[in-house]
Amino acid sequence: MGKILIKPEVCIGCHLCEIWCVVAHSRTKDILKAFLLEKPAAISRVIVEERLPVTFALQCRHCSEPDCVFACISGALYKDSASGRVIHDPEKCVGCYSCVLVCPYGGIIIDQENKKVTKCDLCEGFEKPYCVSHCPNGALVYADQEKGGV
Amino acid sequence: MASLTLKSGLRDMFLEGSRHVSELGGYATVSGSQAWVDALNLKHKELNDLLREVASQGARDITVRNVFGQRYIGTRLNTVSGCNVNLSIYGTAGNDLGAFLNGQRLTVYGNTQDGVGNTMNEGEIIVHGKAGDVAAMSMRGGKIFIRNNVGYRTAIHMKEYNDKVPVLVIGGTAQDFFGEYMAGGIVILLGLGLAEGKNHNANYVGTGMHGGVIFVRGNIEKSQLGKDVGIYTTDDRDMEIVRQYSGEFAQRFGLNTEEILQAQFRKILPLSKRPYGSIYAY
Amino acid sequence: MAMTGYGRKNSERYLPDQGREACGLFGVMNTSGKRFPGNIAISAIKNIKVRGNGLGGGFAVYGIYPDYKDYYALHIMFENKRREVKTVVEKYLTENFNVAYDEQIPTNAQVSLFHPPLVWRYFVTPEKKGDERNLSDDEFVVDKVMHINTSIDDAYVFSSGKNMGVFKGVGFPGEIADYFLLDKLYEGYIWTVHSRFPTNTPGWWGGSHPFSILDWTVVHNGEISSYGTNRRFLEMYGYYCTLYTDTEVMAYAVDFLMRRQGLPIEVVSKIFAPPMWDTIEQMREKEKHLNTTLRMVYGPLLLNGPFTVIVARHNEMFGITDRIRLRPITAGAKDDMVYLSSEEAAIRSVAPDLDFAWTPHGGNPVVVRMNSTDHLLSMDNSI
Amino acid sequence: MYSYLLPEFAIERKTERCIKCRVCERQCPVGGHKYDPDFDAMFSYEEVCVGCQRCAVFCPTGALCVQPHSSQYRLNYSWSREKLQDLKKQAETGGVILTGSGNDKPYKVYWDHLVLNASQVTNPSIDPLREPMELKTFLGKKPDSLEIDLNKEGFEIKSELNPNKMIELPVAFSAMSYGAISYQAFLSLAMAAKEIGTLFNTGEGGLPLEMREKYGGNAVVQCASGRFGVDSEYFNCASIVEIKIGQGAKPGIGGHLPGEKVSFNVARNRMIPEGTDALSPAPQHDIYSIEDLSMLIYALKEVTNYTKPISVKIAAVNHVAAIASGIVRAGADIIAIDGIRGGTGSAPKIIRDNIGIPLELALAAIDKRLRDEGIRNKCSVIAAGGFRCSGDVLKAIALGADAVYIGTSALVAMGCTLCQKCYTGKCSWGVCTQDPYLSKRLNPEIASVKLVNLLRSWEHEIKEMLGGMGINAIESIRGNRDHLRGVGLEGWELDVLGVKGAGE
Amino acid sequence: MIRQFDYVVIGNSAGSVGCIEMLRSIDRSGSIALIAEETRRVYSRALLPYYLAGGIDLEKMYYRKADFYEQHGVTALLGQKAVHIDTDKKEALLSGNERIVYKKLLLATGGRPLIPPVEGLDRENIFTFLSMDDVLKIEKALENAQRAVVLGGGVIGLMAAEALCKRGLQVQVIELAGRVLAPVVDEPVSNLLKDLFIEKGVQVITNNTIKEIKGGSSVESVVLTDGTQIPCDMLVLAMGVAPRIKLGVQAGLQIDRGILVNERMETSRSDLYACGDCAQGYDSVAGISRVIPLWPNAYLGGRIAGSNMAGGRRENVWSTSMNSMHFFDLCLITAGLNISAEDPGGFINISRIDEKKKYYRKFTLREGRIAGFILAGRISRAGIFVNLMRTKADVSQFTDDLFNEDFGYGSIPEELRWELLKEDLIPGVVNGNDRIRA
Repeated sequence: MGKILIKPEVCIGCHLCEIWCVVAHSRTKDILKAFLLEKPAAISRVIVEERLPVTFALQCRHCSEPDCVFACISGALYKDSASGRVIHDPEKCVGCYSCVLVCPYGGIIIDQENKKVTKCDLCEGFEKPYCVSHCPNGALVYADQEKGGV
Repeated sequence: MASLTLKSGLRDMFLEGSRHVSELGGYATVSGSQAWVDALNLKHKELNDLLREVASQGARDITVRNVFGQRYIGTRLNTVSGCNVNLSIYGTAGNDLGAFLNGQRLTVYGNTQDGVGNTMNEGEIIVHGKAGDVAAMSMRGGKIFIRNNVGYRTAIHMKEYNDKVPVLVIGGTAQDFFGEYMAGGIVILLGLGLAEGKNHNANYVGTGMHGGVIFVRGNIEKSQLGKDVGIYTTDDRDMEIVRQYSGEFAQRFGLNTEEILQAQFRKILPLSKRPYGSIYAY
Repeated sequence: MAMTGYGRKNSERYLPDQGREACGLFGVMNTSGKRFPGNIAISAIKNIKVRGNGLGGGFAVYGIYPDYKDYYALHIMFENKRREVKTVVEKYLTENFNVAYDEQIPTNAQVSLFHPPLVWRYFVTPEKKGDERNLSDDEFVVDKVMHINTSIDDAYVFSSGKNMGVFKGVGFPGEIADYFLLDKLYEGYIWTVHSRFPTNTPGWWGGSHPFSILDWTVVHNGEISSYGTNRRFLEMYGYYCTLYTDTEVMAYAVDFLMRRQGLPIEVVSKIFAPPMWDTIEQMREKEKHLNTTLRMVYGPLLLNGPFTVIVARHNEMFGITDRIRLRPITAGAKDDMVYLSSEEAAIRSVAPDLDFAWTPHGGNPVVVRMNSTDHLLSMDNSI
Repeated sequence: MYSYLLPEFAIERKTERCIKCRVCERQCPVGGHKYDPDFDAMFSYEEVCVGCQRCAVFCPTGALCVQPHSSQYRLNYSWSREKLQDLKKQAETGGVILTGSGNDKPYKVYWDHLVLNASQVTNPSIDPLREPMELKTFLGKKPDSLEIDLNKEGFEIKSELNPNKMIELPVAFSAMSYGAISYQAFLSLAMAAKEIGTLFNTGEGGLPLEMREKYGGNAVVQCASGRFGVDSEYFNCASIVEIKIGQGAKPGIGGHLPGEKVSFNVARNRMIPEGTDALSPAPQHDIYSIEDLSMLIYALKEVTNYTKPISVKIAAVNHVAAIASGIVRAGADIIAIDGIRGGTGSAPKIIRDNIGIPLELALAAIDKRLRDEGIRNKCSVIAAGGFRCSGDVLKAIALGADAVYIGTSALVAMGCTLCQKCYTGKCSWGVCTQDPYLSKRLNPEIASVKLVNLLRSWEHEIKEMLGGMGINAIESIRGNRDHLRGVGLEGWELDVLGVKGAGE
Repeated sequence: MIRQFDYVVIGNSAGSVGCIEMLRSIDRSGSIALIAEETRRVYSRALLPYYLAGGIDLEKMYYRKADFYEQHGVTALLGQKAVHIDTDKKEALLSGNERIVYKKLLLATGGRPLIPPVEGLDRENIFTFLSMDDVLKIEKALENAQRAVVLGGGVIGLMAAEALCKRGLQVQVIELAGRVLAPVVDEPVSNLLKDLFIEKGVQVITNNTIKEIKGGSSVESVVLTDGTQIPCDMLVLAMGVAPRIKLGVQAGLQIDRGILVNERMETSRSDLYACGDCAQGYDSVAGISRVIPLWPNAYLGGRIAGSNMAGGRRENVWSTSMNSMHFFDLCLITAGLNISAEDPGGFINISRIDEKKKYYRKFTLREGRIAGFILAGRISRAGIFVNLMRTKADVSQFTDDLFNEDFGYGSIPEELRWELLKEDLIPGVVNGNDRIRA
C-alpha cells in the first residue's frame, strides 16, 4: 500500500510540494508552462497545513478503509486492489462532494473549475510522488509496502 | 644516559610520586559507616583516591585530619555511585574544595583557600573559618556556609535554573567584585564581624550581575556597587528567605538567628537581565 | 643536553634532503659463533651486483677483533685526509677515552676508488668525568661519537662497537672488500653486506652502508616515506641525524627501541611494521591491546614505505621488510649457517644445498640468534 | 534615524520566470520578498537582504539572482566600501559591530602556499582502493616508554597508560554550542561524528540529557568560562573534556549568547533562566595564571576519575609555542589551537579581523617547540580554524597536528553560505538560530548524511594523497615536513613553518 | 425449486454492493445470490437528480461495471421479488415460488417513497422520485411539460426542483414545514436556499401542502391547503422515504421504524442481517436508534454485515446523519445534530454568516465537542470536522478557528493534531523520541 508519511518536525513550510504537485499533474510537466501558460492550471492535491512555526503537508492517505470510496455515489472513487491506491475517476465523478464530507483528512480537493473533485494519485507513472521527490528537506516519505515499507 | 632519556622533560607536579591506593591502607580506618583518614603527607590524588576507596567500602561519615592544602576534596566522590558522604575536614583545605560537588556534605574545621565549591552542583559545604578567592564560582546548586570572611570575586557567575537555586551565606564580609557576573542564586552577606559603623570591604559589588539576589546586612555604600546593580529595601518575602537561610547558618555555627535578624538587611539586584544588550550595532 | 642543537640551524628548512636509494642486501651468521672469512658475503653480494650502482658498498663484521674485544673499536674517516682534523679528533679522544691502540686501517693501494678518505681505527675505553659517571659506557660512547660526527668537520666515526667493525666506501661492495682486504685480513661469525643504488651524487664514503652505532649495524634497502616523522620523533630523544639517510634513522630507531627501551625485536617489528588495524580488530583482547598500544605510543616509529633491513649486533642478526612487503627478503639455513638476502639466488650462489629457504611474511622478522633456531619461527606464513 | 547605508545586495527577479509561488517570501527570514495580492505581484526589499542565497536556491524556476549591490562609493584602496559602511553604521548606532563566521580579511592563507609530495620511481605509491590505508588516530598523552613483559601468553604491557581517545579519522567537529547553533545542527554533528567514529564538540552550551547516552562516546564536552550546563555527569558521559581558554575568532574576549537565543531548551541545557543573556566571561575566573590552569585540569581529572583526556583550547596568538609548552606541563593531554581564521557565531568584527595569528605558523611553532623540549608525545595537538579541504588537513598533519577540528566546513556542508549574520539569530539555513520556524529547515537526517559524506570524501582524498606519497598510515605523515614544500613564501615564513621552499 | 446459497442478499443498491464486495474480500468461494425487484443492474439512486438535470448520461448511472455480478460470483436474481422469509428454515420465498435456502441473509430492501394522503394520485404525470423508472418516466413527460410542482422541500424535493428548473420548467416547490430543508439545516441556510431558488426562478411555498389534485387523465393543477391553486403539467412527489420493512415484519423481526439491528447489523433473528434505508441502528451523535437513510451509511452497513456474515467480526463504531448537497452553485454540508436556536437544550450553537459570499458555518457543541455542523458556501475539508466529531475531540480551545475558511489540521492544537494524525507521521526526526515538538 502506497502512502505518504509526514515528518512535521522538518517540514519547512516552503509549499514546494504544492508547486511540484501542480507540475506533476500538468499537461506539460514543465513548471514554467504549467504555471504561466496552461489553462486551466492544474490543481495541487497536497495541502500545506500551517500554524507557524508548525507546518506540514497533507494529502490523501490512501486509507485501507477509505470512507471516500464508501461514500462515493457514482463509483468514481475506488480502491485499486493491486496497488492499494485510492483512485479517482474524473469521468465518473459528478461532484456530489460526499467524499469531501467524509474524508477525515480533508484530502479530497474540490476542483472549482470543473465542479468535481480531485485528489492525490501518488503520481502514478512517476517513480516517486513528485511532492516526495521534490521536498527539499525530506519531510515527506513515500512508504511503499511493496517495496519494503518505510 | 639521562641527557638522552628526557631533554628538559615533563614533570607531573600533581601525580609524580603518587602511591597507589593499595599502598595507603595505613592512612585510613574504616568501621562500618565511619571512617577516619589521616591526610598528613598524602598528596591530593592519594587523599582523594583514599576517600573514594573508603566511600566505596561503605563509609558515610568520614573524618579527615591533618589536611594541609590537598585540593579537590570531595570532588571525586561523584564517581562513586549512590554515595552521599559527610566529610569532616580538620586543617586547611586546599583549593577547589568540593569543586563540581554533587551531593556530599563537607564540613571544614579551619580555613579554606581559593575556589571553594567551584561549579558545585549539589550538596553542602560548611566552613568554620574563612574562604579565599572565587568561592562559589559558577555554583549551580546546593549550599555553602562560610563562618567568617571571603576573598575576591565570591559568587562570581553563580547561576540558577527553575527550582535549582544555590545558596551562599557568609558570616563576615567580602572583598572586591563580590557577586560579579551573578546570573542567579541567593547570596547573603551577614557582616557579623564588622565593627560598628564600618562598611563592608567589597568594592565593585555585582558588576555584570544579571540574575539572582544578594542580601546584605550591614553598611554598604552605593559607591561600592557596580554600575549594573541597584540596592533596595527588602520586603516580607525577601525576609522570609533571609530568615530561612540565616537560620540554617546560625544553626550550623551555634549562633542566634534572632540576633542576626535584628539588623537591617538590604538587597542588591541587577538592573537588567541583559546588561550588555545594547552595546552592539546590528 | 650535550647534543642539543649541535650543528643545526634553527629551522628544519636548512636540513639536507633525505637520501634516496635502493640496494642489494646480504647477511650471514654462524649460530654456533664460529668465525669464517669474508668470501661468502663477498661472493653473494657480487651475485646481486645489479642491485647496486657502484656508488656505495659496505660490510659489517662481528668477531674480528678478539684481541681487543673489551675495547670500543672506533673506525674514523677523515674525509679530506687533513692531518689537522685528525689532531683535533685525537685530542678529543684522549680527553675522553683511554686509547689502548690505534692504527690506520690497512687498505689495498691497487684498488682505485673515488676519493678515498683517510681511515683510522682506535681501540678505546671510556674515561668518564664528573656527571658523566652516571652514564653507562654505551651512552657515553654514543654521546662522544655524536659529538665528533656533528661538531668536527671532516671527521666521521662510522663504526664504534666492540669486537666488530664496519668497512664501507664509494664503490661496488666487491671493490670495497678488495680495498679493505676483507677476504684476507678478517674472520667473523656475522657478515652483513650492502650494495647501494642511490639516486643522488656519489657523495662521500660515510654515506654508505652499513650504518652503525655501537655494535648495532644496519643495512637497508628501500626508501622510508615516513622519514620526516621518524627523524623528528627520534630527535626528541637526542638522536640527531647527520647523514640524512633512511638507514641512519633506522639504526637510531633500533638503538632507541632495542637498546634503550629494551624491547625485543619481536615487539620492535610490530612497531616498525605493525599489523593493519583490520587485522588488529580480529585479534584476541590481549594481543589487540598490545598492538593497539604499540601503535598508539610508537606510531611515529612506524617505518612506512618500502624497505628491507638487516640489523645485526653481537649474537643476533635479524631481517625484516615493511608490512606490505614492498621490498624483498629471503632467508636460508644450512646447519648452523643462516643467510638473509634480497634474493634467494645470492644465497644459493654461496650455499647451494640449503636445508631451508623461505620468504617470510611482510613485517615478520627473521631473527637469527646465537645458539638458537629462532630464525625458523619466521617460517610461519612464509613461502 | 534615516540610514545612509548602501544596500549590500541586489535582488534580481526575472519576471518571465516568476510563477509567484511565494517560496522566496516564505524562505526569507528578513522579509526580502513580499507578495502583494492587490497587484498580484512579487516585490523585493533589498535593504534587508543579507545575501544568504536561500531564496535563489529555493526558487523552483531559477527566477532569482542575489548579488553584491553594484552601487559603489568612489573606489579607494584604503577607505574600502566595507570600512565606509562600518563607519556609517557605527555613527548611526554607537555600537560595536558584530559579525559571524571566520575572518574574511586577505591575510595569507598558508595552506595555499604549501604543497605536498608524491612518490616517483624511488618508492611506490600505494593504491588506497586496493590496499589498507590507515587513518586511526589517538588523542591523549603517550608514555615515553612501554614496559613489556614476555610471559606464557606472549607479550603483555605492564605500563599504566594515560587515557586516550581513538578516532577513525583525524578530523573532528569544532566546538559549536547548542544555543549558538540550532539543536538540529548540533544533533547533526553528533550523528555524523558517531557514524564516522570521530568527535563533535559541545562548546560551552552543555550536552542535552537525551543525547548523552547515545552520543557521549563521541563528545568533547567543554568547560568554559561560563560553566554552562556543567556538572559531574556531563563530564563523565563524554570522551574528552576540553577547557576552553580562547577561540580563534575572538582571542581574549568572552562570549555573549543574547537572551533571544536562550530558548526554553537552550535554557534547560545551560541551566539558566529562559531569555537571560548567557554571558561567558573573558577569562575563566578560576584561571588567572598557568598554575591555575593546572588546577582546573586536575580538577577535571579528579571529577572524571582520571578516565578522560583533558584538552585545553587556546587561540593562536603571540608566544603561542611557549604557552603550549606551559599547557602541556600543566597536565593537559590535548592542546587545541585555533587560528585567526577560526569561526564564530558572534564576535566583534574588530576583534575577529585583527587579533590572533595564522594557524599554520602557530601550529608549526608549537610542534617544533614541544619537540625541542622533548614533550611532543605528552599531548596531542588538534589544529583548528579555517580548514577548507582535505588538502589543508593533510598539510596540517604534516606540519605536526594530530588531528584537526573543522567548524565552518561542517556548517557549509549543512547549508551555511557564510553570510556572516549568525549573530542575528535569523539564519535562513536553520543552522545558527533558535527560531523553530527556521531551525527546522535543517533536517538532521539529511544534514548528518551530508556531514558524513563530507568526511568520507575527505577521508578518500587523504588516503589518495597518502597513497601518492607511499604512506599507508596517517602516523607516518604526522610531523613529516619533508613531504611539504613552500611556494611563494618568504624565508622567515619557511623557517617558522620548518619546510623547504619548492625545489630546495 | 429450491436453491441453496451461502449468502443471500435482498436488494440491489449501496448496501448490497457493500456487502457483496466485503464478502468477496473475505470469502472467495462461498455462493452468493442477489434478489432484486428491479431488472436493472445496480445503479446509483443518488444520481437520479444528476441524470434528470441532464448532467450525466444513462450509462454513468450504473454504480458498478456491467460484469460486477460475474466478477464477484454473484447469482443475480433480478426482477424477482422476495415475498417471505422463513427464519426457522432459513429460507426465502420468491414471488415465482422459488425457494432460496440461505446460510446468511441480508435485507437491504431500502426505502419506499412517502405518498401524500390525497385523492387523484392515479392521474398521469404524477411521479415519485426514487427509481430509475421514475426518472425515465419524468424525462419522457418533460417533452410536453412547462410547469412542474414538486411536493416536498427536503433534500430530494429540492434536488428534483433544481433538476427540473435546469430542464427549463417553471417549478414550484411546496413544503409543509415553515422552511425548506428544515430537518437538516437551520433557518439561515433555509433562507439562503430559498433566496437561491427564487433567484433561479423556482417558487418556494412553505407552510403548505397539497390537499387536492385536479385534472383529467393527467394532472392539471394542484390545490393547496390554503386554497391556492397551482396549475401544472407535472407533479413530483418528493416528500422522502420510509423504510421498506414488509419482509422483516413477515419474518417476525423486531422493528421500530426500521428493522432493528445491532452494531454488527444483526437483526433479532440469527443469521439475518439488515442494512441501509430499511434498517434502524444507533446514531452515535444523537444517542438514539434511528433510521439513517443515507448512501454512505448503507454502503458501510453492507460492509459490516458482509464481514460478519462471512464469519468475521466487525462493528459499526460510529454513524450519524450526514449530507453533502449542492443546489445550483451553492454547496452545503451537514452532519450530526441540527439543533434549532430556539430550543438548544444542553447544546451551544455557534455560527457565522457572510451573506455576500453566501458563506455560512454553524457548529453545535455539547460539552466542548462537536455534535453537529452545517457548512454552506465553502465546504472544503469538511471531513475534518466529521473526524473531530467522530473522535469526540474537545474543540473548546479553538472554536474560533473552526470558522477559519482554511481550517485544517494546522488549525488544531498540537497535542490533538498529532494524536489524530499519529498513523500518518514519522516523529522523532529531531528529538529522537515519540514526541513531536515544534
